[in-house]
Amino acid sequence: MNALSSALLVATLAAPLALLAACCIARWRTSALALQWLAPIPGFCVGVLNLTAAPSSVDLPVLGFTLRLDPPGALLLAVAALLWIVASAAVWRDRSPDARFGVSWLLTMTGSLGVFVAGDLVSFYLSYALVSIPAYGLFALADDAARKRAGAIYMAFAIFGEAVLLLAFAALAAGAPQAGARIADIVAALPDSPWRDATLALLIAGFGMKLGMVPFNGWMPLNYTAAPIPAAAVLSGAGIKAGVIGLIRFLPLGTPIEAAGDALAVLGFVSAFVGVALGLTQRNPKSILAYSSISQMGVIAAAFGLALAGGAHAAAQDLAFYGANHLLVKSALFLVIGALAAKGTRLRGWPLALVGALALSLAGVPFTGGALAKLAAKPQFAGAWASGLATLSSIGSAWLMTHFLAHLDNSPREAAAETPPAIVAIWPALALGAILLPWLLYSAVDDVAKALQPAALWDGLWPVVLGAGLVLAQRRLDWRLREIPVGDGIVVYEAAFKRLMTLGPGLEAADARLRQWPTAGVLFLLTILALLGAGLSAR
Amino acid sequence: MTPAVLAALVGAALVGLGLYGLIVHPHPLRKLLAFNLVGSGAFLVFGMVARRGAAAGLAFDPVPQAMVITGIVVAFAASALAVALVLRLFATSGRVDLDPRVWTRPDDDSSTS
Amino acid sequence: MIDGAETTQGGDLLVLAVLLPVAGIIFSFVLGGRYAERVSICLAPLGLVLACAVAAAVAHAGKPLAYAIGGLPPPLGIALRADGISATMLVAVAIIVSAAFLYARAKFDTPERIKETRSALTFWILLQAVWAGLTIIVLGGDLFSLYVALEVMTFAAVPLVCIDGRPETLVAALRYLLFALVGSICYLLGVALFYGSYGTLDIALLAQKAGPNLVVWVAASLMTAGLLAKTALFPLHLWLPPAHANAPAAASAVLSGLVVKGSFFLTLRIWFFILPTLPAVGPSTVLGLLGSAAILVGSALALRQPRLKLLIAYSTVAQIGYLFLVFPLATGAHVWSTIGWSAGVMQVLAHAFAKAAMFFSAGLLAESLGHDQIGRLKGAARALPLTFVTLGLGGLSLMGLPPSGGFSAKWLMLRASVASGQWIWSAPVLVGGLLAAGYVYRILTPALGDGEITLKSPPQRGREVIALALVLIALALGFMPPGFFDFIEIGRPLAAGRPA
Amino acid sequence: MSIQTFLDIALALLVIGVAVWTIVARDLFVAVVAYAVYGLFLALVWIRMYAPDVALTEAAVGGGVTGVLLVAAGKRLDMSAIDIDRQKPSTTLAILAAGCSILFAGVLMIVILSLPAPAPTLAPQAAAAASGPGAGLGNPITAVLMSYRSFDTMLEKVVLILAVVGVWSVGADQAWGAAPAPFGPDRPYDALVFLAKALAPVGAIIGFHIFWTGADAPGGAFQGGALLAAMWMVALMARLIELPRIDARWLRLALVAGPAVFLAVGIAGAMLAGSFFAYPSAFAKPLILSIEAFMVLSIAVALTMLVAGPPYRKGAP
Amino acid sequence: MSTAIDAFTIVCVAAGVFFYVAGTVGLLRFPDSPSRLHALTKADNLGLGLVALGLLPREPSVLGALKIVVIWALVMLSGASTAQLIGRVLRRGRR
Repeated sequence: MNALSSALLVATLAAPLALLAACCIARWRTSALALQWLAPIPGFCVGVLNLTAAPSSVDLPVLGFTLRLDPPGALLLAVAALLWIVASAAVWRDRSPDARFGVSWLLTMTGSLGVFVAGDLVSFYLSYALVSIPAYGLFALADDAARKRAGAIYMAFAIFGEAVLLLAFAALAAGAPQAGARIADIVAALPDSPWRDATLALLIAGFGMKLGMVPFNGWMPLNYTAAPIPAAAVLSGAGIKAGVIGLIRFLPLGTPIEAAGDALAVLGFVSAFVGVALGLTQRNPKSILAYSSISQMGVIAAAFGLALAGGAHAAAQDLAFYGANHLLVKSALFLVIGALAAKGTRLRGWPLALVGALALSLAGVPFTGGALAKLAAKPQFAGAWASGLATLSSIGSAWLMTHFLAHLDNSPREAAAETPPAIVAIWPALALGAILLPWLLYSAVDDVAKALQPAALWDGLWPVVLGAGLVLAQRRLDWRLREIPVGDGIVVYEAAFKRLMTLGPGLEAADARLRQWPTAGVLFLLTILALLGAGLSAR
Repeated sequence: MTPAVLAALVGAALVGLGLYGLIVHPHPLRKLLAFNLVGSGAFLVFGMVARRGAAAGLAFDPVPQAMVITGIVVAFAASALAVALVLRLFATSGRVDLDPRVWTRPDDDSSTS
Repeated sequence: MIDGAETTQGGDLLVLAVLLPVAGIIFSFVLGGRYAERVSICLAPLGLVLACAVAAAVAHAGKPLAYAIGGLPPPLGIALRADGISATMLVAVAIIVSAAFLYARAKFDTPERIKETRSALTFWILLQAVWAGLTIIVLGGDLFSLYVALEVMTFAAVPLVCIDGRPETLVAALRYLLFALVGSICYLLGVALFYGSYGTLDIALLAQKAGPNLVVWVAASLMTAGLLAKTALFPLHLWLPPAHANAPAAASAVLSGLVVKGSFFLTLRIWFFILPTLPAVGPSTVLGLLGSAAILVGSALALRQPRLKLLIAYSTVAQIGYLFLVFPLATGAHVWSTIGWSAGVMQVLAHAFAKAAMFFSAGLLAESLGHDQIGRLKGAARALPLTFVTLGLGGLSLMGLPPSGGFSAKWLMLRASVASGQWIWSAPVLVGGLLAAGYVYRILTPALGDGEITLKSPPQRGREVIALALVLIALALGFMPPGFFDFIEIGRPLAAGRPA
Repeated sequence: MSIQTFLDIALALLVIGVAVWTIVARDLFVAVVAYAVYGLFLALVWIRMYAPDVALTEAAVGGGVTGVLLVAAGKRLDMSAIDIDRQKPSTTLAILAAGCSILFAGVLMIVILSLPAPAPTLAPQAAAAASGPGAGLGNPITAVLMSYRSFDTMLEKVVLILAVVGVWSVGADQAWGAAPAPFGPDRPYDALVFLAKALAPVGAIIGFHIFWTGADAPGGAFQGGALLAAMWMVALMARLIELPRIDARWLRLALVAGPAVFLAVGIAGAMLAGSFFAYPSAFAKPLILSIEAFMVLSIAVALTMLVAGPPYRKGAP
Repeated sequence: MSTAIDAFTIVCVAAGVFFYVAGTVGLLRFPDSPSRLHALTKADNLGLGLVALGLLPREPSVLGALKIVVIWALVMLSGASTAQLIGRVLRRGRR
């Protein structure tokens, strides 16, 4: 661990925090926000530096935090930082949004970079909260019913996830009383903690919410359709990866744990397919992308589950790569939607090819990053069933992405306005970068040559062709799926919530009753007697 | 059964009686009377403790008795404060209900600060 | 087990800490007028210094300080004691009271040309009295002195509630007074029973003598219930919301942040210092259940309050509930009871600072907007940024999000509940957090949204800063070093003899 | 069964009876009067418990002054009782309350009967101390109050001051600085005037006497102070003298005199006798007596002002 | 000698008790308030007076005797004036 990278590691958090501090002073606020594209640079550098280096960690004195960076973390950190740099630069180059948006953006960025470098429970939880909660300010503050609803639902899930994770972490800590606060030590002690299964269940539930896994998927499409293009890009790209890094950090991948692993795998596959199925019913490209995220994260989760069941330690790095690829592609796609909407011209020729390649990269079409991602995840899907399902899922995503391409032109009206001109100008570069960058990074995982072998190419190709064919067939048969309202299952939760709210007046009445003097007096005497009875019965 | 113990039993009865009155009487002044009953009941228990502690030529243990004297004065101060509040309440609003429903004002703009 | 018989090094500090505010009351009363304010402002820093000195002395000695008043040791005499937790409380009290003094200057100053005004004189005297009462409560070593201290606190708190003289505040004060009086009488009965069966009221001596028998159980239940009535633990909270919501902000902050903690502190004294060895699973469970009910009901009702100060008051009802989870989580000598204890203390401190700050902000908000209707806060955050930063950060601590004392408290509670195998207690903690998020969301979302607000009076930077300082302390509590948690164990029975 | 026991039981029944009366009386004012009577009977009970000091205090403060306070209040609140009685709790609740109270009282009685024997006591130490180094007073109670529990005693004076502040604080803003409302009518009855003229001086003398003997015999600052307060009130009712303005310097000084002197001596003790609130054994007794003298003043003034209520000015809301 | 004192005490106290009883009966049986008042005042002044008189010779010290007299005087004083006040109230009530 050389001094440079440890300094950078600290700077990864210090830089955005410094800008935040600057925002407290009204005079400096605007310039601080305009400069925030600089903040992720240290993170990017340290990420690139440590792509293959041994895990390295720094202890921050007063705060008691530990920063730790290992190859999987470095990989995700580098890519996420890159995304933040590009997005922030673009957004603040042409238009300067108001302070609320800016500060929320900065906070989210801080958390998003923080989760990858956090080395102890508290700092991880803190970063995780930062990446989840301030995101509200990126899309829900506008005076607009739909957005408010999306925001409220997002908030509910975020806070609920936080609570579940908090309990999970408490269980972790209680399971390893001697281990201190370092995540690595605590997780190492997890397999023989007395509350192992409960802890794993809580962890999976907590991160599952972030990953939009069924049945916690509803908020994601709502959020991405409500969010302005740049926000949607960073949230779908970087924000969501907090869940991936969470699984990487907290699942004890070293030792095989059958039950939990299989459960996670099943959940993952379910949401992989549900995501595709629901996505196919959508018309708005933003929500199609959202559902594809659900499906992609499902695949990752499934892979994690199999890895956990198989005790495959190496899986962390591979799946980090898978996540990194999804990060690049998905954010690029969102930006492209905006760019094309701004251009407004009908898509044909090489742009179409480019966008198509980018979209289908998620399905693993050859020579795209997706192919590499698929290759990286392959070892986890070794089993007969698993490989079959994996193939099926890539067929599904091919189908979904082609469906996406077919609906590129009916993106929402405001999309054009939301997209910064800079993005509109350079979108082909972004797309190309998203396709090719993984090839540079793949060396951190494995030998690139493997991806170019005919077998691999064929493996990549035929599901895509099949998926695309399905769309064409759909067109030919004019078989249109009935559009399901964005957020599908969420209505159920909303109804339940409304039902819960109806309890309020009753509760108030009861309280008014309790607070009348005679009732309170009797309760006082009963309290005395209850305490006494409890005490005497204990003897 | 010594007079002291008898007195303490009376005290216990007074406590119960007072608590009952405190609960059922809506009028604050009646509550105050009841409270004073409870108080004197408690003091009687103290008195018994003092009397049982008679030793070394003293007919009583002075420590609890000293406490009772302090207690009586404190109880009086409390009554005075309560009476002042009740009278002021009656003077300003013409009523003395303690029932929250009488006083809840759904949209209360005169928020203090 | 300490024996408080003889005075220890640095014991005089304790007496000074008590006499300072008492002297303040006397001087303020005699000099009257604007001198009351000046006296308070002068004494506050001294008190803070004394409190820190006490804490330093305890930390340095590594064991509690004691002082036998008049050189006459218990049982016949009275002793003052300062152990880890009381030293901590002492500092917290000094800080918050000083903040309240500074905050209140703007509202309760005596204008020139007027010799003396009702509200100013009484406010300053009574606030010092609250300070005195709390100081004695945390330092007192004799159950009867503690009774008198409780009364000092009540007699000071009640008039503070109705200092602006509106009928509804008078009712609130009256309800508070009567219910508190019932509480003190029950406490007094318990004291009588303790004396009757052990011939002493000194906490340390009682701890040596008291064992599980009928009289002790009855005495303990009586005292506990009496203190619950003063702490306003659900379902005995009838007086709290109107009282805390109607008092002047400076007073509300002290009432909500400190005064309810005073009586709670005495319940801790009873169960953890006098009767630590009792098989108190039953009572702790009862207290835990009441606490859980308080958390759920209080938070749920806070979600429905139309006025900001009422909302904050109900959130106090809920936060008090958290305090009582310490009983199931820290009773007995277990590996985990240290965690539970730390959690309880942390919750006391975190809530004290956060809640005080929030009441300060609510007061400023009401002064600037002329109302504190939550429904009409649209866009207020842009008009009063600092106030809402404070409200938001305070809410952060109430929700239990890091970095904040509230987070550490909940985090420790959850750990204790898991480690002790009592998962059940983690439910109220988590649900309470969710509901808290709900009501903080209710305040902040409209305020952050767009909307035009016309201020009746401009924001007062100085007072906003005071509130902000307090809330920053609440956040800083999230970074307490391990040494702090050893410090609050000083002088706690069983803390030593616990299995590692 | 001796005649004594019969008397005790009769007295007990009497006290309970009057107590029940205060609770069940339909009319507010009747209840108040019943309470005043109750206070006097209670004093007798205290006599029977060999607690003459408490009996004096109860008669003077518990019965007398509290009686005056409540009677005065009851007279002014008579109207308020009319509309409020419809707020009586539901029968079930009342029954529940009764049940709980009875259960509670029962538990208390059981506990009282099961207190350990022989009873623990501090009497020996107190007896030794009262004549010993600590104080040198004949009356152990005064010794305890003024020496061993001087801390409590001082705090309790602070409580009195706070109560006064609290009572004043509920006055009207415009009335601040004025005197409390007068006790009696503007033109008092001649009989009352005569009574006051005749009684007040004698009563005052007796008050001082009680305080003075308090050092060695039953009596002391409280009892004496309460009696003085009562005499002052009589004089006030007869309008022989008027109440002082609440911002009168002498009044404030008189109110804090007791605790202030107490505080001063206590702090001086730290320097002279080596410990806060310790008396140099040489002049323990004179010191205590002087403190008590000031306390008598403070108590008398405080009790009177507490009964007198907040400042009052015609036309102030 | 002592027997004479005893006899004196017994007689006086007995007489005093008699007046008390008479007064109480009057208080209970008389038709209207003034006459009740009349009975009452007579009873306690005279009754208490006799009791005090009976106890006087048993008091060893002069101071003690003086105390008894003072008590009697005080009760008479308060009794008389209370009767006055009540009477006044009654008269106002009648008008």
